[in-house]
Amino acid sequence: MSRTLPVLTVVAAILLVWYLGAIGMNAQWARDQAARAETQLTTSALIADTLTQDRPVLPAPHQVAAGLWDGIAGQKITSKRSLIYHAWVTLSATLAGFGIGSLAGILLAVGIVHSRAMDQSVMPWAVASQTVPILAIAPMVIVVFASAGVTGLLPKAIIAAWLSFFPVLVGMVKGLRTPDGMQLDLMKSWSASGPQVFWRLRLPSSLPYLFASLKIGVAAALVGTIVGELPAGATAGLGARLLSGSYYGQTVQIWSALFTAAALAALLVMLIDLIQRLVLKRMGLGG
Amino acid sequence: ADDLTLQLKWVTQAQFAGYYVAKDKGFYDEEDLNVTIKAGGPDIAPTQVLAGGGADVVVEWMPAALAAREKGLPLVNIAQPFKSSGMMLTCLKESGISDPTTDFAGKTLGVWFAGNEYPFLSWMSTLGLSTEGGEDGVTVLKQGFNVDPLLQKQAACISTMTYNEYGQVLDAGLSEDDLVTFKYEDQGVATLEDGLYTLESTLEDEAKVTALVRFVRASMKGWKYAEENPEEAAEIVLENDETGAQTIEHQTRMMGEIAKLTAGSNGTLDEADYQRTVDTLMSGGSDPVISAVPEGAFTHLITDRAFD
Amino acid sequence: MKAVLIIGVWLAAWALNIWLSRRDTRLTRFLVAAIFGATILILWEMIVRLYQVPSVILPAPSQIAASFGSNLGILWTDFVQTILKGALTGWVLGALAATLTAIAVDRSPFLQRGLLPIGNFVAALPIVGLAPILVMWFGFDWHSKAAVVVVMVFFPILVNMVAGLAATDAMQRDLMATWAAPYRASLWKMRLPAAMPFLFNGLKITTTLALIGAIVAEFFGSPTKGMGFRISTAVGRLDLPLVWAEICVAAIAGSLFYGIVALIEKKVTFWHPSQRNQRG
Amino acid sequence: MSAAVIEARKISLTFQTADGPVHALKDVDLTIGKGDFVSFIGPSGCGKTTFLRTIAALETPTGGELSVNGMTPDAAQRARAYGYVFQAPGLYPWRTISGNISLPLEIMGFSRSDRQERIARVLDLVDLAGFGGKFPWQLSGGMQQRASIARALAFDADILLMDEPFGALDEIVRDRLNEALLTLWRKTGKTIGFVTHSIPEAVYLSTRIVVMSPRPGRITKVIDSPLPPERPLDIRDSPEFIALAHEVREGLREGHGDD
Amino acid sequence: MSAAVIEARKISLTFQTADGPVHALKDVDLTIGKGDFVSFIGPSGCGKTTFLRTIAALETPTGGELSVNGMTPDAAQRARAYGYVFQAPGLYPWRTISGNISLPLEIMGFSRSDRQERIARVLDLVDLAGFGGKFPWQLSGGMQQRASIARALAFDADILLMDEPFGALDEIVRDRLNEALLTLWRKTGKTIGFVTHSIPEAVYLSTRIVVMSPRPGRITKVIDSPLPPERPLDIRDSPEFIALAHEVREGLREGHGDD
Ligand SMILES: Nc1ncnc2c1ncn2[C@@H]1O[C@H](COP(=O)(O)OP(=O)(O)OP(=O)(O)O)[C@@H](O)[C@H]1O
Ligand SMILES: Nc1ncnc2c1ncn2[C@@H]1O[C@H](COP(=O)(O)OP(=O)(O)OP(=O)(O)O)[C@@H](O)[C@H]1O
Ligand SMILES: Cc1ncc(C[n+]2csc(CCO)c2C)c(N)n1
Ligand SMILES: [Mg+2]
Ligand SMILES: [Mg+2]
Repeated sequence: MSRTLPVLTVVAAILLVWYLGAIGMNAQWARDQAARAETQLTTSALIADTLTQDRPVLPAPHQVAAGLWDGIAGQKITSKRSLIYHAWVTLSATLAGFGIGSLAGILLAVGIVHSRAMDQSVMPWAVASQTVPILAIAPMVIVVFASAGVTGLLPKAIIAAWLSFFPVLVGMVKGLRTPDGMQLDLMKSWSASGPQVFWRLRLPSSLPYLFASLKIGVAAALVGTIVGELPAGATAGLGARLLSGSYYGQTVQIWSALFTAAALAALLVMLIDLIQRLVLKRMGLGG
Repeated sequence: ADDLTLQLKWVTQAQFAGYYVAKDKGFYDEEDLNVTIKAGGPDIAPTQVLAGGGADVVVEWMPAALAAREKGLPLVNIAQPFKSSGMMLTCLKESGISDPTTDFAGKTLGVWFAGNEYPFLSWMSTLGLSTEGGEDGVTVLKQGFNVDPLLQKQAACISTMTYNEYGQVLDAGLSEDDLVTFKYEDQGVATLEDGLYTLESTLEDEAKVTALVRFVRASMKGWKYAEENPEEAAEIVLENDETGAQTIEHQTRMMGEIAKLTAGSNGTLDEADYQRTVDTLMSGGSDPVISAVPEGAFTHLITDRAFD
Repeated sequence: MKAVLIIGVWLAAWALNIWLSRRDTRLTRFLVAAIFGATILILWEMIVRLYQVPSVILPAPSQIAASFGSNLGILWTDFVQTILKGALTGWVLGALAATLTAIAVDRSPFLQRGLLPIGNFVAALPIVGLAPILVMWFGFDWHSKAAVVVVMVFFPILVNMVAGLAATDAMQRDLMATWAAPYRASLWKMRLPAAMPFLFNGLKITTTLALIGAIVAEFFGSPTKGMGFRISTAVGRLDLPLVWAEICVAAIAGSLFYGIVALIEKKVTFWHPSQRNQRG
Repeated sequence: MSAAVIEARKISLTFQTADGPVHALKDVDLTIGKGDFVSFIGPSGCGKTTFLRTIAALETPTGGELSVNGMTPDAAQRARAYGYVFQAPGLYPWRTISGNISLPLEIMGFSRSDRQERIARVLDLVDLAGFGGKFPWQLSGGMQQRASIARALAFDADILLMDEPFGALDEIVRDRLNEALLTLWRKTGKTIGFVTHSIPEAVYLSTRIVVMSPRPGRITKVIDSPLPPERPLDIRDSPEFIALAHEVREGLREGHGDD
Repeated sequence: MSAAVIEARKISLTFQTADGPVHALKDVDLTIGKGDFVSFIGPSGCGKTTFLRTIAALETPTGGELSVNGMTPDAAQRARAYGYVFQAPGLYPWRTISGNISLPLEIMGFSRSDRQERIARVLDLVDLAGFGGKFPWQLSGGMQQRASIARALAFDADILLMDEPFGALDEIVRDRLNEALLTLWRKTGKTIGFVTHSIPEAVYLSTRIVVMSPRPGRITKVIDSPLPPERPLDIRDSPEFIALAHEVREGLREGHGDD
């Protein structure tokens, strides 16, 4: 059984539910308007109205599609109305944050695997650090960084880094610890030095874990960036788009930004997946 | 040229047209200033930005500024481009509210927080209404970014600005006949909005002071230009909006409403308005917004020198 | 000079930790973590005091503690509103829904092929973006926060649970076949128990997600209580120590929440190799 | 040889894999009578496991005819005609030993009291009385494997299919279990199909030894054992035993291609 | 017996575990001479692996004295005095067969050309010439195990320590590797310590067989083999072989407690 048919079926089912939902959720407004205008709506007029409102509670799929199309293809990509422009703003901060976060995660993991003191002190607090609602204090973080002269892309990137370092840290610690006793003993029986064990055994064995957690990390970084943009007065980016859409009650704009963000996330994950395949294949681990 | 950073209270819109016009029309350049305008957002507290050194001047509402001053952050009003308050409470007629003194009890009211709740709290305490809900009080809903709570009937009334949210309510399809509005001005609880504030320490620096003098002069020139050319001002605002979400219709209308609020101010703070604001804030029964008469919370130093 | 003092304290604490970690007993392991945390607090306090950082930017731990102590009532109300009502309800509902869906997906290869690729797409969606929409749908009280949490935790748990239900090895499944076991029996007696470690993995990951979701959703509308509400209001009022006290509550609640789930996991999956330290 | 319990006629099985078809079994003919103890021996990949799984209806042959107890393998599976023991014990780690033995009984709907009685009996049979309350991972490999045999015995199927059940155990434990299995077989008269890699084990246990060869998997030799049913362990030093082992080894070598 | 290569005097090793101390070895005395092929046999848990690991300085004895090539085990490890082969091949999946063999050579700092020459030589020795470019998972289990032996041979240590190297392979492959190992040993004159569970394997390969018993692990019997160095596979049907196997089995049974 191939994937196409099931996926299409499920997509069709989702679209159906979505349309029904749009009709149901937007009907109240259509009826209220009719009542205010003291007219009666036929069922078909009601349905037609629910699917074409300017400020629907839930925009219909074709409205979102139109919004997406207009945002992506209907504008010059340098235009502030272009979703591609905003996606690019978000993407650059995401990548910067993801870079910082994964590097920090990897370095910490290396430290943790090699130093018992680091293992015992850092690990519990790394877990606790993730319970800090960074997303909730994102605006403050941005102000604090601004007061230290750090503005622009970097504060967002730091929030993104905060969210992405943890999965990378956990995955990498696990990965660096995968070599079993036998493999380590072999190294020992050859009197291998610490760096030799690291570069020739631990690092290669950890790569599959690293890639798996990089995928989680990059998605987390994207969420971090968007939230960093969201309430904190960023003027561009998908988060700002989401916010201004929400501020002006333009649900279609919110959903278009949301879908663009999801597509961006999917793209990033796919990209890492591709790199993973290439690397692991070269290493002979792809078979 | 002297560098100056201005932190706005909210996102780029015609509410701040004067500053954008001054920048675009080169009024700041004429004064040999290099002004950076930072847009705000729902959870940006301009006072905090100022304290952190992220800006030299901020646009802030006086209640928040005075409250921050009492908290130990020495904000000083250096100019007041807005003469009147644009804040009001917009209610659905069907909720049966017609008189604030009798009809609010037991209702849900939408309010902005993050430093914007002070005028509302003052008003409620003048009315003697608790904000903790219940039969005799009002239930307060922290209003999000938009007017949905009213459209979805989650609240009987929501906070709106004459120049922005009220228009959005109308845009959404409600007509003026469906609504009842209560302007803070009319209720006698108006407080000063959009003033320019800086830190006391900034005013001790003569170089900064002269820069601020030029800044205020150029900004007021911008405001007056905007009042006279609302369409052009709206377009300038639109060009400066990086989210690309604003529309020209909306901004033009907003500019029209804003002009009504800036009219009558040449930038100098009217001490009577100041006194009324302080009185309103201190009248708040058991829980006033400020508890002591502020000292040195404004100065005419800048405006005097600017408009000589 | 100030920097030397700060670095000195840090080095001293680190040396103490290295020395302690060599002992490696239960007590020292706890001590090492505690000393690490305490060092961070001390360094923070020192930096704030020595460099006179304004408290509207970064309050000192001592100020935060004082604010914590004097605002216990507020903190408790917010905790109940956000964590107990918003996060916990949403988490439980989300986990239940995800588990049931996972069973349906496991049962039907059609769904598995159709739903999972889409699930992966949705899982990558920045769910917080849904918060304004859900607040619009479910009202401004905790119900909308719970809804945000349901959506946030659903896919991580679903993905884990589907993997868990498939985690039985071929031999275990073949055994069931040799006994001609009907689906229900193999579900209850093999797949569900085998899936427990995976389910708990998902449950643990989502504890922090649940907190974050509930707090962030409050930015898009809330009654006048709740941790997200308090944080944004207090920032506006420049009451930063209160903001940090709320952050502390969130961190403590998050760690506790995680710890309790981990404890239940230990009880339920006692048989899993990761839980039985090296025996057998 | 008594009545046929398992009858295979020209059984073939081809797996379709990404690298093309794999002919795991080709034209396998075999009849196993009631009470036989039949060992399958052959190099890795010759189809021993596949053949056993085919009997158990875990695989479906692509050609030929197979009957178990006069039924199709599927029907025999539904009739719970056999117990199956894998190389690894395959105990469910979240159930105690008793719980594991109880599992197929629960599925087959035995009453609670019946279950308890059967569990006690089979635990006794495999010499594990007293260990019912332990979890699998608290026992040694040999004990786990005995528990898994107990589980296959608990519901009293006539046929016992065992795929290298003792492959992972050390020689001495293996000797013991071999002895115990032989005793059990004599006591119960079950029909046993037994896959092994060990020539001595095959010779020691079986009434018939089936030698297989790979690519494609087929039967190259079927050797009937002249040894008596009663077999003390040191029968393995007897000349008959050694001769038989030699014959099996020769049979293996003939069929064995290159590694 | 020639010059002592490994000398153990009253070696004891106790593991401290959560459930109290485990006496893995107690008062083990043994001398292994140059060129000896010594097999260790005994029930599971008797300390065979532990003893081999102690020689390799992978464990430190808690009592007694041990010298390898006249040095402490630690010094011998640093002098790269031995190659170690585990039960599983333990090849690194991200390196080819040549890459795997090359790994210890890289670590020990052999030059590139020297490495290539050695790799070619040992691949030849274990009959894997032409497979150097393959990845481990592209080879059968027996070939993988041969590669891991090649890896242990590549740096020409005098001593070869092997812990159940053929335990996971089928009988026929095992026979072949046993033959090959014997040839290799005769050709190179290495000293070999070899842990096994299989009595025939121990008897077939060794010049001396060390029988161990558990709790605490100690040596119960050391049997010198009367078999000649040249041993065709069918020597296993000879009366000497069978007698020797019998002796080992008896030795094992004596030492064996309850399971
Ligand atoms: N599910 C499957 N798909 C494809 N090929 C398979 C499958 N199962 C087994 N084979 C192939 O069929 C052949 C016979 O396998 P089988 O497992 O029956 O051998 P075996 O005799 O049991 O070997 P061993 O002694 O290693 O257990 C092998 O070549 C194997 O690779
Ligand atoms: N690292 C360790 N910690 C604690 N106990 C250990 C450790 N390693 C081995 N033991 C114990 O020491 C004893 C001897 O173990 P060892 O592995 O040497 O046995 P063995 O003879 O190699 O057994 P097998 O044939 O199963 O490989 C066993 O009881 C084992 O449980
Ligand atoms: C979440 C949030 N909502 C409203 C305001 C209040 N506010 C201050 S200026 C301004 C512009 C009016 O159009 C508004 C709405 C706020 N600060 N934060
Ligand atoms: Mg098999
Ligand atoms: Mg061992």
